[in-house]
Amino acid sequence: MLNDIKVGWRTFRSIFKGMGITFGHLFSPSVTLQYPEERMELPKGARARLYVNIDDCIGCNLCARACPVNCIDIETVPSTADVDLGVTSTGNPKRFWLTRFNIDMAKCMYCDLCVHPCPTDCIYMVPEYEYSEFDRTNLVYHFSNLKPDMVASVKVKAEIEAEEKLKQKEELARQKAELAKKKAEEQAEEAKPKSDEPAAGDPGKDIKPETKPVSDESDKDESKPETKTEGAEPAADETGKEGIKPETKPESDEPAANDSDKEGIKPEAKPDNSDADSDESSKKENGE
Amino acid sequence: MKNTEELFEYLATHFGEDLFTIEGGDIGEKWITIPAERLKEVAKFLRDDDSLLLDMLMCLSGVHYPDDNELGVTYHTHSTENSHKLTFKVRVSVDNPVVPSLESIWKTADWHEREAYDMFGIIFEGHPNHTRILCPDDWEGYPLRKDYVPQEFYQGITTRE
Amino acid sequence: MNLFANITSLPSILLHAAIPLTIILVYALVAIWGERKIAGFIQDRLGPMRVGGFHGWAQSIADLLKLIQKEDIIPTDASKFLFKFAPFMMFAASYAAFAVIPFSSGYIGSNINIGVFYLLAVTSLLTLSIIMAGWASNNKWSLLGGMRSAAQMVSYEVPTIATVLTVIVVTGSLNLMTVTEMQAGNDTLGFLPNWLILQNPFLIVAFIIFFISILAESHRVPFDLPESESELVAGYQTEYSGMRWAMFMLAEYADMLLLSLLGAVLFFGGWNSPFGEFMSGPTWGFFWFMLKGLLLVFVMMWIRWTLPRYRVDQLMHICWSILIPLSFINLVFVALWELIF
Amino acid sequence: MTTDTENTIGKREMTINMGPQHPSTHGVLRLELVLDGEIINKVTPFIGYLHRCFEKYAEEVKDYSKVIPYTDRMDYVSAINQEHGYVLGIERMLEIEVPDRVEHIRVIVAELQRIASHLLGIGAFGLDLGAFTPFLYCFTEREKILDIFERTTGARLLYNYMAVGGLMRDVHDDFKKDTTEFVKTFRPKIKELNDLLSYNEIFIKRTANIGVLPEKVAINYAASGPVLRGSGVKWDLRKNDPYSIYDRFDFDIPVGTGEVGTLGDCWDRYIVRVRELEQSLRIIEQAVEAMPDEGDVMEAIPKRIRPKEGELYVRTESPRGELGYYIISDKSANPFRIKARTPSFVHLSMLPAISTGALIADMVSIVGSIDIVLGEVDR
Repeated sequence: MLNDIKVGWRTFRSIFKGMGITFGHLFSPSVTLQYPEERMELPKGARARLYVNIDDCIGCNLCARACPVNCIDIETVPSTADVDLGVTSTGNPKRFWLTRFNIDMAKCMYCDLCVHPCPTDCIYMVPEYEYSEFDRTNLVYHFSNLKPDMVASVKVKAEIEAEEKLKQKEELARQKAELAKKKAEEQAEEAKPKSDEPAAGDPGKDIKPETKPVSDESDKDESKPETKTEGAEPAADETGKEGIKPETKPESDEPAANDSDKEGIKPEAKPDNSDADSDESSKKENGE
Repeated sequence: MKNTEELFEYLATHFGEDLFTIEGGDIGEKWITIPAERLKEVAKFLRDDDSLLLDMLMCLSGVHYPDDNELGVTYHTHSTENSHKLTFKVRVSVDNPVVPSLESIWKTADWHEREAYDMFGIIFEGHPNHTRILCPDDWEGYPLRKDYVPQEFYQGITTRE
Repeated sequence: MNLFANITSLPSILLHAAIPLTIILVYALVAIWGERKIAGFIQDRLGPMRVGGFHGWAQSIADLLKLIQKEDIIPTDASKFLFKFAPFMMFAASYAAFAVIPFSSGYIGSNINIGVFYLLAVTSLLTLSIIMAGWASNNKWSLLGGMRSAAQMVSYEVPTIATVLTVIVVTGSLNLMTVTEMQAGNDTLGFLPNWLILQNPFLIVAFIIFFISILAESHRVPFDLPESESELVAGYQTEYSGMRWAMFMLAEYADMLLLSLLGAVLFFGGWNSPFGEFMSGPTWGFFWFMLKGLLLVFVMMWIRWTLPRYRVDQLMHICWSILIPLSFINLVFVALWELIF
Repeated sequence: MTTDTENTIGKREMTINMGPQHPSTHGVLRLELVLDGEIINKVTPFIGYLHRCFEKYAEEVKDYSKVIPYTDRMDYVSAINQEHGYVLGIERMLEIEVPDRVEHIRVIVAELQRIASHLLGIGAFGLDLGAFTPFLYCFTEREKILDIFERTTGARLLYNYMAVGGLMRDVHDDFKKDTTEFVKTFRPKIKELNDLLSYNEIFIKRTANIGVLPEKVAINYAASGPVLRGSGVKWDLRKNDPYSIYDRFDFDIPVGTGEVGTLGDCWDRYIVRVRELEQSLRIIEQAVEAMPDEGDVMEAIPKRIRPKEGELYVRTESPRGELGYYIISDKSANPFRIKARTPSFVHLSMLPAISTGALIADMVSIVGSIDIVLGEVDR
């Protein structure tokens, strides 16, 4: 019985001490934030939503490749020689039309891996967290600002350009082949068989000039639109790094939805909800 | 506090030179591969021998080696008393992947072995409750094998688009 | 035996029935909102702020409206009648007991001379309705919850009755009105109001035991085993939804008020004002009485948001091997004290 | 009368499913309890409800650094410690030296995350036993830590803050000020928590002598972290197998002593976590002072991660116990196999051993005391 009384006394003491603490908290100020009236402003570097400053984008596709969930979808068309696309704010020359630049914010996991490799720092995260939608397709943000007809004309021009380049290349290859044959005959006459064949890298491998910048990320200054030129990497890792070759996607049937180019400081990249027509959504001030 | 070489020598003296071979990649730890038949006996010795006392099985992981068509189990053990570590492996062929269960020696092996069975299809004979642990019981195939292709449907739900 | 002799006084019966009902309903709405506010402030947050403007005063009315339009689900092969009847019986039990509570010198439901005895008899119906609810909803969890709460309530009625007995030993009468009248005036030790708790030191011990057991009686933490959400999901209330569940909540709060008011009457001088003659009278009496009752209710809520809860067997151990022997020993001491002084 | 009916009449057992939606099982875990009245005869945990194939994905991804956001999602309550383990493993494989400033920031951020994770563990444990208010006091403190994380890493729960060889971004400018201020305001709160919950007699009655885990069984089940230390084994990887720069700081390891009940009961595991809060504060204070100000956190990040052939088992002390990564690399950019050895998986396998014969209400406190997170169990 004595033990029970001792336990009872300890119980009362600890209960009263606990109640003292909670009574103290009765008057301490509350930490609640009344949401719609008092908002929580996110700090500067908060990772809340992706935003792409499309004018600075050179279509290098490093962000699409770095994304673990592949939620960035870019379609680029090489710009033809006659058109000069100008230079990005960081001095990189722009050589591609960005016919489609979609980021599916529903799939994005805010891991910030796409922001680091970007040579022109045009993709970054904006501390804005009120962008929920009723329809999930609205969360697919279209950042490219080319109108559908512009996209079509650019593609046609690019096709023509590509054929010309192809013809030139074949001609070049033929000449080289003849040269090599002549040289081979001369050597045959000297009855000393030459052992080496013509150097590797025969040009016929790639028909369409792939829009592949030199894949050395750190090389910031220029992105030669030549075919893939590998550094000293052994071919073995070819598949490893080139896994997602961003060559032009098969023509997707729906015309690239354009709009939602964003001027002004506050990025309002509000997608139009239907892919079919692309009128400006109400928030944009600069109608067509 | 012995380092791994001394441990291997100590084991070699005890079990004879030919029992296992010491291997290791360019980086990381060295390990020994023990044939499956003598695994239980060696494991018991590792735990009970008073100069080893490897009483904690840190991690038991199944591995699939597609190129030489084998399934392996890696055991990482360490001793809380003399805090040294030992890694040993067992390799079995894919078509009869039977490995003696070490559940009676280290209790933690119970769930790890069930997970290895669930993910790789390694059969642990002598395991008290040899069922799948993560995937549903009627799931076909062993997900973590390199050549694994998920089944088309699972009870009406498409599991591969 | 003319049943309808006092048919003419039907309206007055209805009036007498309506007064405690309005008190309970108004109190229940305020108490539910109050509990959420107190819980909020104790936990450094605000509690309901939105509904109805300032500090969300209309929150519980909104809840009531929500619960009314909820679908009325009765589990399959539950025994329909018992399932439907349990919540109403529970509310009826505590509502009936309000008849003998002396709200103020001017008003008491029925001034019967076996007031306390009637009150304790009627409240034991609660246990019955909880078992009924637990068994009728045909669900393992509610069965377990029902069993537990039945055991708890039956065992905690014993210390409640024992402590009430100690007070009756002092007052000598079961009629709550006379009990309150005995505690009028304030001349104990000069200025103190002569409430019963100040008359006899052992009555303080009796009050502590009484308070603990009414906590257990009305399923409040640390004794809220039956519907301890973390173990039995929601105890006997698991299968109830909508208005039936609201009835359970109402019954729980009514029971809480009833037992606090009983405590106020027995120990803190009912409707007597603490300053003797000053501010006393029928209306002031009602104010003081409700104030004491609500103060006890506040302490119950305060305890709820501070303490963890006991396990079933610990709860029984406390009741049977500590509270009951202590309350009977206390009875002896109170009687001795009365004898000497 | 066949024997069958005889034993059923004698043993009126009832099988109940606790979970997977049960409010007190910390996530999607199903416990099948075979009850004889209130007493539990047999417990069988069923897991796999939150299995997201972390190990399969780690092999599919094209790059070691792309696995890091997925290590966060295993034990989402202590994401930084999961990254810390993985990143240390890869750095040890590539034999990269990380600048001192990065090491210090990593230790501070890891210890802050340990406090936040323990606060959730302690709060949820109290909540299971009915104490609602300490849960909210713990969360108010936890929010302060999450604010610091938000200003530093940009995210509140899953940070992807550590990169192989450094950090994704440097700390925000008044990081030191915020951290020291947090340490100052948090210390008295631990004492308040102790008064309100730890030494509350009802709490002690609910947790003492329940779910006793003897030392031998704990080691055999490879328990680790507060669960092992609760049983009196002085084993903390930060001291016994020091990684990163933990050997530069002096802090001691709280161990269960059987103060209120027997050694290794629920209360001991709980009080070890509460006392670890104090030790983490000490580490943070020393690390904040010793943190060098200059040094770029991103200089040692390699452009392409391609470790040499080999395998490695790296283990770190996450708030729940020993978190190990067994990484096998076959010289290509893809990881060949990454096995994550998570403490909650091991602690949950111990549940049947320590809870037979307990009551249902004890089952809740046992599950609460081993503080499991289902994301980590199912991976």
